[in-house]
Amino acid sequence: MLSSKLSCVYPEIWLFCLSCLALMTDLYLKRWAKWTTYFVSQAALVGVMFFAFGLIGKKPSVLFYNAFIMDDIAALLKFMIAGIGFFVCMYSRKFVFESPHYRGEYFVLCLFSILGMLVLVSARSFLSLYLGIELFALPLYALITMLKDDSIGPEAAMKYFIMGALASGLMLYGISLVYGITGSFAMPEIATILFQNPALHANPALLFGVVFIVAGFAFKFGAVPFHMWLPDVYEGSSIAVTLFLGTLPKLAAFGFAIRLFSDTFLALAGYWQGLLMVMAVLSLLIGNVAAIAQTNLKRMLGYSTIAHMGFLFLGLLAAPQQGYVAALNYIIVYTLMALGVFGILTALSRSEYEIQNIHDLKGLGVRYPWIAFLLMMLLFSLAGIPPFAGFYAKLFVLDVLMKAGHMGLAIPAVLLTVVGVFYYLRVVRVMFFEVSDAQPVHAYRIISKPGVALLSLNSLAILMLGIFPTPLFNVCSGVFAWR
Amino acid sequence: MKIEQVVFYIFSLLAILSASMVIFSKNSVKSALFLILTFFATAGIWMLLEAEFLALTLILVYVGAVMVLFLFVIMMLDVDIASLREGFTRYLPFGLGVAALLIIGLAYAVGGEKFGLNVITPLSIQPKVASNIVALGTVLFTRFLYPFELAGVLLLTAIVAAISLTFRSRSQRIAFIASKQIETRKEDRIKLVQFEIGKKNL
Amino acid sequence: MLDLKSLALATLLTPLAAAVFTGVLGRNLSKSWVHTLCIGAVGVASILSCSILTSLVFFQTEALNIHLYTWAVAGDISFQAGLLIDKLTAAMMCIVTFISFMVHIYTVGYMRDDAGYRRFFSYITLFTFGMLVLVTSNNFLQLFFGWEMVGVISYLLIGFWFHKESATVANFKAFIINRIGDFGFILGIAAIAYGFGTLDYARVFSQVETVAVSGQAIMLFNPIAIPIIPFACICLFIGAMGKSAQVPLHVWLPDSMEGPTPISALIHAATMVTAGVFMVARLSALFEHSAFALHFILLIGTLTCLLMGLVALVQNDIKRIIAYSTLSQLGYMMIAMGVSAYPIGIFHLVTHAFFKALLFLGAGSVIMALHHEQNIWQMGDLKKYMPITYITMLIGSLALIGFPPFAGFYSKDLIIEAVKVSTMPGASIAYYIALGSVLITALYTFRLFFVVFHSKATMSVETISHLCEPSLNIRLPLIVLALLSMSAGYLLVGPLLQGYFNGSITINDALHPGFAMLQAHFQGAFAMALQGFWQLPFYLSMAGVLIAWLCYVRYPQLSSHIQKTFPSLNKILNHKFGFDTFYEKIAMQGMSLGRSFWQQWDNKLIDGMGVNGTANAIDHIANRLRQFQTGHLYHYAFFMILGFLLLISWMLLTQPGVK
Amino acid sequence: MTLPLLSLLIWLPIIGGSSLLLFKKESLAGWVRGFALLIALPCLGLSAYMLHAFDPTRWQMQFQETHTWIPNLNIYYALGIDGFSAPLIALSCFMTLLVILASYRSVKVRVAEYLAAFLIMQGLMCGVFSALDAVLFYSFWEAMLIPMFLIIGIWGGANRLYATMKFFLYTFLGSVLLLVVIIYLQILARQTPGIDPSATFNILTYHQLSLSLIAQKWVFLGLLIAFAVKVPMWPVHTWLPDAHVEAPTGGSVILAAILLKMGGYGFIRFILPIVPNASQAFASGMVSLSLIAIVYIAMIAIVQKDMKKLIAYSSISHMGVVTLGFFTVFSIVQRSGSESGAVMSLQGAMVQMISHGLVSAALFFSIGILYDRLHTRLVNDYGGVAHVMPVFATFFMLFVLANIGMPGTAGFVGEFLIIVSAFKANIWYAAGAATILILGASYTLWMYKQVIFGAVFQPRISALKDIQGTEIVLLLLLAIPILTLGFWPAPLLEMFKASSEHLVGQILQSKI
Amino acid sequence: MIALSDYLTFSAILFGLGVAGIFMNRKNVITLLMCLELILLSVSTNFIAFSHYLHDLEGQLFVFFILTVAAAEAAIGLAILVVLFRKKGTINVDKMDMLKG
Repeated sequence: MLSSKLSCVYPEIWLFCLSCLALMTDLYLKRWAKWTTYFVSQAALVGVMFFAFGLIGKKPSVLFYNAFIMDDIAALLKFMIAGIGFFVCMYSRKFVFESPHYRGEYFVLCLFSILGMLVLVSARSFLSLYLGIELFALPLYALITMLKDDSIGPEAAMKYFIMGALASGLMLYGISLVYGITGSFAMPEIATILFQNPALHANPALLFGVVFIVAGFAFKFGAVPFHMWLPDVYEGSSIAVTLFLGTLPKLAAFGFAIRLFSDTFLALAGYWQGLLMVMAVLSLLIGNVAAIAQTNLKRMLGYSTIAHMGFLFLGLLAAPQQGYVAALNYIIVYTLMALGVFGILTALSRSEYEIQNIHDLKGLGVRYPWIAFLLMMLLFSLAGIPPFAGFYAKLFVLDVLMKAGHMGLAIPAVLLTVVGVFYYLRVVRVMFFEVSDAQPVHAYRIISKPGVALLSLNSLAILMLGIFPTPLFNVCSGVFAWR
Repeated sequence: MKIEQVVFYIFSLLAILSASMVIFSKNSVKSALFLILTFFATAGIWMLLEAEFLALTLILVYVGAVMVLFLFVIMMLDVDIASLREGFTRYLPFGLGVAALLIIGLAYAVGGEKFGLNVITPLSIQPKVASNIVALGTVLFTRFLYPFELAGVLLLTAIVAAISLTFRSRSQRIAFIASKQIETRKEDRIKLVQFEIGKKNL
Repeated sequence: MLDLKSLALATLLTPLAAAVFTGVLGRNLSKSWVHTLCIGAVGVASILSCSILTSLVFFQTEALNIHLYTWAVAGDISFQAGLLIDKLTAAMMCIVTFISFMVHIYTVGYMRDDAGYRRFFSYITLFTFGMLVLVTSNNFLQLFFGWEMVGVISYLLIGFWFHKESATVANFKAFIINRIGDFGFILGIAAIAYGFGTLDYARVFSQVETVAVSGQAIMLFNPIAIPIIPFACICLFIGAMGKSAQVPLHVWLPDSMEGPTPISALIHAATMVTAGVFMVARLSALFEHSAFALHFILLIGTLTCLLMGLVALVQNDIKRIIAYSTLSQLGYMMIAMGVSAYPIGIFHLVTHAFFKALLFLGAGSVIMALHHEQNIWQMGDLKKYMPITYITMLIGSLALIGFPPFAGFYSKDLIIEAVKVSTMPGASIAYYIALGSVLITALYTFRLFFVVFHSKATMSVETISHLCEPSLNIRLPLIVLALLSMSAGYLLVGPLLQGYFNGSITINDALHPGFAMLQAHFQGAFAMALQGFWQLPFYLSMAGVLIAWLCYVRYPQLSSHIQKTFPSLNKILNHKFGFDTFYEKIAMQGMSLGRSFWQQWDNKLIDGMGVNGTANAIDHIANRLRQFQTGHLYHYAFFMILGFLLLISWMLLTQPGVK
Repeated sequence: MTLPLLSLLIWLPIIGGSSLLLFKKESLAGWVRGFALLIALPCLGLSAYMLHAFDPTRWQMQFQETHTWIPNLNIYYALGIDGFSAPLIALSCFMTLLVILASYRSVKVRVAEYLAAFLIMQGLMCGVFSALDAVLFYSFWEAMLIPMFLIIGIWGGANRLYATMKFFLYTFLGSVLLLVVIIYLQILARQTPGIDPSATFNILTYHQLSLSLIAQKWVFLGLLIAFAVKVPMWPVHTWLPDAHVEAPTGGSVILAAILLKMGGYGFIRFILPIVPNASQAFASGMVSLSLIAIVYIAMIAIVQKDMKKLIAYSSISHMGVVTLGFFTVFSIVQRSGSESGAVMSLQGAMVQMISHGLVSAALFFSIGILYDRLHTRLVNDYGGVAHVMPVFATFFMLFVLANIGMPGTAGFVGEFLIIVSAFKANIWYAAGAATILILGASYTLWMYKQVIFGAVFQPRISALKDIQGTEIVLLLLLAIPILTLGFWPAPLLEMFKASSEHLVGQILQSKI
Repeated sequence: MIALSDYLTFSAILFGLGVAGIFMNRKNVITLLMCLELILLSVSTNFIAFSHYLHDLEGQLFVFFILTVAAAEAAIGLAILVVLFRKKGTINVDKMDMLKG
């Protein structure tokens, strides 16, 4: 029995062991260090995918005295995180290797961060949740500083660090208050106590606690008003790190959300739904509008992320069960889109000249029509235009939202989507319509054939998920079926 | 007024005052020292709460290690303190107002109405079955095994991260390599060129 | 003998086939092929028309009313294309095809050297087809088809010399003014469809009593409603005003003289412009039920008759004078319609077709001889050089002024008589105006005639040296038409007054006894001509001729003296009563209104403030939002805490349960 | 197993068009054109077969196809056409073929992408006209913006960046509310007893929903914005002139011929049958907007200097007649008490859509032919073209006449029917609509006069070559249906009859 | 007897000071790091107080981990600070505004 229960932790154990191995190989295999570290890392992620895939559809099992749970949502998210992580490493490999500031710890830190995400998504108590968050955040602080020679990287890292620490401080304060009221920081116990004692709900300390925790959670998603770090960090990081930052943490944060709202505070739905509502509307508004004024591509995508997180919140707040399904579908699709977009940008960038500004894509449509075409599909998908997956993800969210009677939220949401379309179109415009004339456009990296194939796979997946959205949706609803 | 209360008020007042000094002091070294004082005072309060192990850890680990690290960095970086002296006066009232609002809000939430003595009291005499350290240790290595392992990984991560950030490889360092100095030959340093007369060599 | 349907179809399709054939393949055919083909086709059509007329008149064939095919079925109305061949139609077909035939022949000479020779033939043959469609229609829709078709061809022909700016302006103007008429016409058709549920003549006429009695009305403004029949009649007549160039929609006709002269003769004198008259006669059953509409027609007709005659007095362009004369004569026809003497109106239409075509063709001959000089003051004393033209023009002019027993005499005299005996209120005024117009007609006709043919020659010697009679194919139509101008009235007045149009034109004798009275008083064509010499119109016209002789032959300085004596009158006449200015002003106003719609409303308000304004506002907000992102950590933290406080207060506000 | 005709019409061009993208070498352009024709021709054949096999006496949806698509939300891949949509599909296929033909001369760069965009768009257009599922409809509806956006943006004129963004955002803004309405109606359908719970996203299900007046009004406004922008109605028309002016010829043609018709189609497929009471309540307002469009826009057209802009404004004006036809039905029935007038009005509006599709396309092609030669669209840069391009001038004359509603051309039929039926509602409606006779003639003939007539002053005009080869075929292909429809519109009207009668029946039934 | 609320209020004030320190300090990044320590200290105090009054040892356990994490955070924070100083030559908060907008 133990072995079968232990198998639930295989992904984490495997990942940790191989990260240590990667650390070692980097240290001792001088000449082959780069490649071995890379392959060990990829092996680690493939292993996690393998183990996590095997765990999908199993009965949920709880380990380590309520500190760890492996259920379908955790397994799926782990599978996705590892899979996306795999692609992230592939996309960024060349860029990272060519960087003069490359250090062997790069992949190791990535793996540690992913380990933190895995811990986070299967946290069963606030303690493991907190440790997971810190484990996934700390390497990121370091990664942002890496691969850069300028002072922007450390600045971004410092901002992220201070803000992140502040956010986790807030969250900890909230956890302490919740602990004080319920006497526990194990999620199921808190949930039970809250369900059994409705009188507790009126306690202002509990309310403060919930708001503090939600603030910490919102920070991870970058929802307004806890969003200010996000554009800066996207811009300040090296493009490879932005690729990492723009994709994986969203999935992990979604696990956080499910643990928080579904597993712990379901009884307080009335509280946090209101909070999410405010944050969702503000995120949509500020994310979409502020993105318009950007000239820096990464920064613009940062703001667009904020807007997307607003849309995700609409799904989360709509209704406990179907809302989560729609939100999960949304976050998976979003992550795939972001992976594609940042992946293409990473693949095109060279260490001496990164793609930074929208302007840098000028004439891409002429020089790399296929890549530009893929990027265009992704951007249209991000904008929520059928037949791409982004639209159907939005459709599901809107459907749930309106079924829950939030017509007043749906209308501003779609109207702000129109605002959002503007800046995505602007990129398409630059790529295809603004013919590059005398102005020298920097030399893009020539993407290798397998690279193109991967990117195509990624982008066409978005198209296919749009034309056939049902399978993914079924997976998402299957994950929540047992609840 | 019982002695406990006197101790509590003294320590808490000390902690709050020194914490304010941490913020308002314009000299980083002083700030660090005030922070140490805050730690000491808080450790006292923790003692009152019968968390002896943690109080000691706070002093040993924090004051002994972390704060030393802080001071070390401050000294090492050789920051131009004068330039940092200018105050933060313009928006001070506004900022203070918001901070006060936050504190008042929190104080309201955790105030006497919900957490006063009439609501909740500690056991006056704790049965000292085991010491605080034993109790903590027992739980830590059984029920909290998983977090404990995670904490280990976390520290490893922190080490790896911190080193990889601050570590400068040899090529980046400015240092003598004696063996190379010795091994060097004059051909490596001086190149002899034949000038041809009557031609423009430049 | 072929049956009527086949004959009618053959009449229609022969010109169409020829026109399409020459139009499509014209460039590959030689000139002689083209004109042989077209003249042949129109000649055949002309003969067929005559045979239709013959079969109707002499063989007493039943009038034909058939459907050819269903154009469309919409709602409960079925729109069909069909043929209605009765005596009215047959008469019109004969006139159209015959005049067209003459003009075709004339064209061979007149357009000999024109680059657009083939195109011209294709157009006028197609025009013949269009006119035939118009007259043979058995429903309103097809009438409108023909109506618009001849309009388009008229447009194309006015602008035939499209390299001339004036020609393209003129045809544009003609089209637009006609469209104003069509605006009324189509509303009239809509009213008919509304009131009768069909557009078929026969079915409309059979229901007309019922509808008139039913009191169905069209609500204009809430209390004001107009019964359907008057409304429809007025609207349809507005269409007729456009096509028949009645005041105030007449302004296009003088300008249309920019087209080649043959088409001025064919389209803008003999056939197309009389379509309005034809329509009123065709729909007499309808108009008879609306005294109001008839009054309106009488009023418009009278105004046109008088005003346009006056304007003709001061024109200097030979074609324009004739054009204004046409306007005035159209006014006469409308007067006849207004007093319910439809057959007389049609009679004048027929005679007018002959002599006016003659006058135009004669004028064309003069113009050609003078190398496209149209100013009458640049002519003079042409009788010496162009005797045949001179004589035919004289015959035409005499016919025009109603000199007995020329064709114009019979028709015009009958019109004046009809107005005289009309019992309609206001008819007496119309009568006097019609009489006065006789004088004016004679005056301007002979002014033209004397100046061109009798006054001192003012041309250059070189021009004079080239002056000669035109070729045979120009002379031939002139002679034929001159003969007809002399004899047509005499020949036709008898059958006309003996009930030729019974069955195709409806007159309510009880209400409008005028025509019946004329019929009763008719004693034969010869007697009528003799009586003509003893009647007021004859003296008036003679007075006109005399004045013209005095002013332009005997004392040439007299006219300028008169002009100086009455400067304001002269000014008004020279400004053609200001109609053109009026339309120009409206056009200018419309343009500036359109410009302000475009620039002020569309560009500034909707686009500028609405669309781009929103975009700019969002952009502005975006830039303001950017400023919040200062890049300073303390601001970030501050906003974070502020946001936290906001969330807390939001919770406290929305969750009242929390204490 | 019957032939999935509609699916073929949708997917054949989409897949074919996408595969064109594989041949991007400029040297392959000839092959690519041939291949594109090879795709477009069977599509036209299929649509002709569809028209042939279509039973115009039935109002029910025909050639229905239903497959599960997103079962969780009851979204189906449901296709079907009735009398309204069948001719529009045929028109789409026809126009795409013409655009491909026209590209032989006018497009020289990125040929494969150009043709691919149009072929893909053809499939999407057929999808819009045949979708019975609201989400499917919306997907096609929105997806079509993408190729159009690229067409204007890549092959467009100097100011294309502004125009294409404006086009996209304008229409996108309109249609997002459509999405909200679709979802709202779907939720309502779920709550309504007696409605097939598996067809809640079906448009035909929406037709059966009963709604309170206030709900109807909101739904109406939501839908109105979507469709009014597309039509476009005053005052949300300002995107059209810009888009038309900047688009390449093919883009303008598709824009005018098909895209605008989608707005009109939306009115009859969504607004009228779903919210008849609200439509009735707003009918006079809609009629006013239509009349404003007819008069106001026509007056703007009069002062245009740019041919394309002029025709663009003319399109708006003519589409005003269409919306007038849609919204007079209520007062026609009220006034005359019979439904036949309303049926005529709807038939007229539909015919006007088809005929305007043909005529405006023909005009844009003609302007494109001029533009290909002189690279200017300004009226003043031309003059006397008839001297050097007589064949072209003849065709252009025909199209101009069709545009001003000359009897015997397609342009007349719709306007005539609508004026006649509007008369039954209110004399002023008819009078307002009839002003298009005067104003339309003014601007169109003015343009013709300036461009075609006059003397030749510029040497570059005397150097013009007359149309030949594909251009003649192209214009001939347009002239034939325009004339045929003018002289014999009965079959087309027959096509709309049953559906119009059914629609009138639907909208007269109160849904409250 | 000292009420639980007294402890909590004490830690709330400490927390408020820590937070205020972050957004009021405009000069020195090191002070920010110290403020973070203050916040964590206050949270720890909260946990210990609750733990004491709830007779539940787990609160103290949590503090144990907080202290661990705080040490790790401090290490990384200071490392970033060092890098920042190397690249930028200053640790002035005001100067950290390259990224904005």
